[in-house]
Amino acid sequence: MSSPDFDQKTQEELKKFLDAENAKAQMQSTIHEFTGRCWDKCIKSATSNNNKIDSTEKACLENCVNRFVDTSMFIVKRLQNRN
Amino acid sequence: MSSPDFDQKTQEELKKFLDAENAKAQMQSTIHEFTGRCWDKCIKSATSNNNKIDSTEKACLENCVNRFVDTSMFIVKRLQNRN
Amino acid sequence: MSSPDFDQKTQEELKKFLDAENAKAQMQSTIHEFTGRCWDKCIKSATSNNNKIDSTEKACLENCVNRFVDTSMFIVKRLQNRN
Amino acid sequence: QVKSEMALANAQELINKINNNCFNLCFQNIGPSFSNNDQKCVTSCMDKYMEAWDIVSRTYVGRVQKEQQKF
Amino acid sequence: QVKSEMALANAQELINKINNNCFNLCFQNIGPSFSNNDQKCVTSCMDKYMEAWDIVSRTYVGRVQKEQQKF
Amino acid sequence: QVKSEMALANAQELINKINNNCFNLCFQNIGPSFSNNDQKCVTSCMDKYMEAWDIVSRTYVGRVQKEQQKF
Repeated sequence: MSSPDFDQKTQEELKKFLDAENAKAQMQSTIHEFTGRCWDKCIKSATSNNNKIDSTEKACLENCVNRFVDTSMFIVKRLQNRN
Repeated sequence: MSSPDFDQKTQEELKKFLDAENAKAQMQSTIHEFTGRCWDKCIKSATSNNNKIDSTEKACLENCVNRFVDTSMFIVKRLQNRN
Repeated sequence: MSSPDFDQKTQEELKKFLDAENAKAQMQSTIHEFTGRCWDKCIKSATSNNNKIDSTEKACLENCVNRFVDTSMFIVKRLQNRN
Repeated sequence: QVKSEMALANAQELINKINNNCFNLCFQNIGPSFSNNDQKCVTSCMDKYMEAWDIVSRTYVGRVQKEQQKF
Repeated sequence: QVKSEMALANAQELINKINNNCFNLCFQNIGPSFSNNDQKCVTSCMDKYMEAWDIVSRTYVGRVQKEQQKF
Repeated sequence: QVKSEMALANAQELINKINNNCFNLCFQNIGPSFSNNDQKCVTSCMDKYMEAWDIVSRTYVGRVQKEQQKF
């Protein structure tokens, strides 16, 4: 990171500010992304007679989130073992 | 938002700066996103004989944008009534 | 860009800082995006017996990147000639 | 429960996501007006999306907490 | 009219969007060179995309203004 | 060679991209556990994705350099 005319302290504060904004957005953004992906996998229709999620769809959504987390953790572990 | 070592005024200016950058980007970004989505719905081919949008495609694009805005407004109204 | 209470120099530094962060992210992001798009075009399966990319897939990936760059350059040239 | 999480959620983001996910489902054919059927479909889809968001959110937060307890 | 809006538009974003939307349409099969047919298809697709961008932009801005007048 | 590029790469971004691209391929049907077959598929897909990333990266960087030399 090259920002020669900011002093050290300002740079750190700026970074902290951007990191905090980022973290706040990150959790929301992850949940929105998972919802979108698992929606595509699990929710087949949205008709006017059917505006509740049924038990099959619910189980699929829960499994989908858990498989997503499993996969992420598996990838992280395998990347660490490589290095 | 916790950025303890920025003074109040700097924080506000920083926020104003980021908001302005954001707003400038937002309108462009919305138009680009609508174009992409309505393109997928309405434009079937791009052959070398046919590099104008025909009247059916044009009507579809216009309807698509209007249905998108209708849907957004409908969602906003319904979310407000819920709370 | 209207940020009335930042002085000229601070605005320039802020812009330089954001540009540098942006440029660092941009190259990575382009490579990730190309990988995702060309992956969809070129990689058909990931079975447990087959965790190497074969020569057909490799050629497809290389051609895909080159066609992507060709298309970008073609678009840029054509946009410049228009103006 | 949805409501409190909603308050936390960036409302604009939620609206965008509902719109994106329900538009494809409800507007396979695009007509010249926002019909009653369109409104019913969007209503139903929106309710399902928010319920899905709630399920995903609880499952994800629960799983993250469970994993953190292992350390 | 496209031109002035183009000037406003982030040019890089426009190039990316044209590329993304036209790549799928024009490169269903990827060959070892950027052929004349590829160039014709990209030219045609690019013109259509910019025309679509213009239609969408005018429709959207018009609609937003119409809705704002209601208040 | 992958490793050094990996170090440069935003690790989180890489994990996200592998997950996104391999999830669709490996989880056409979603079951109640992360099975051995799932793990094999993710392992294989992950290796292929990183190899693809490496090929794309080298091809892209090589092409950009080639084009820059023309000026």
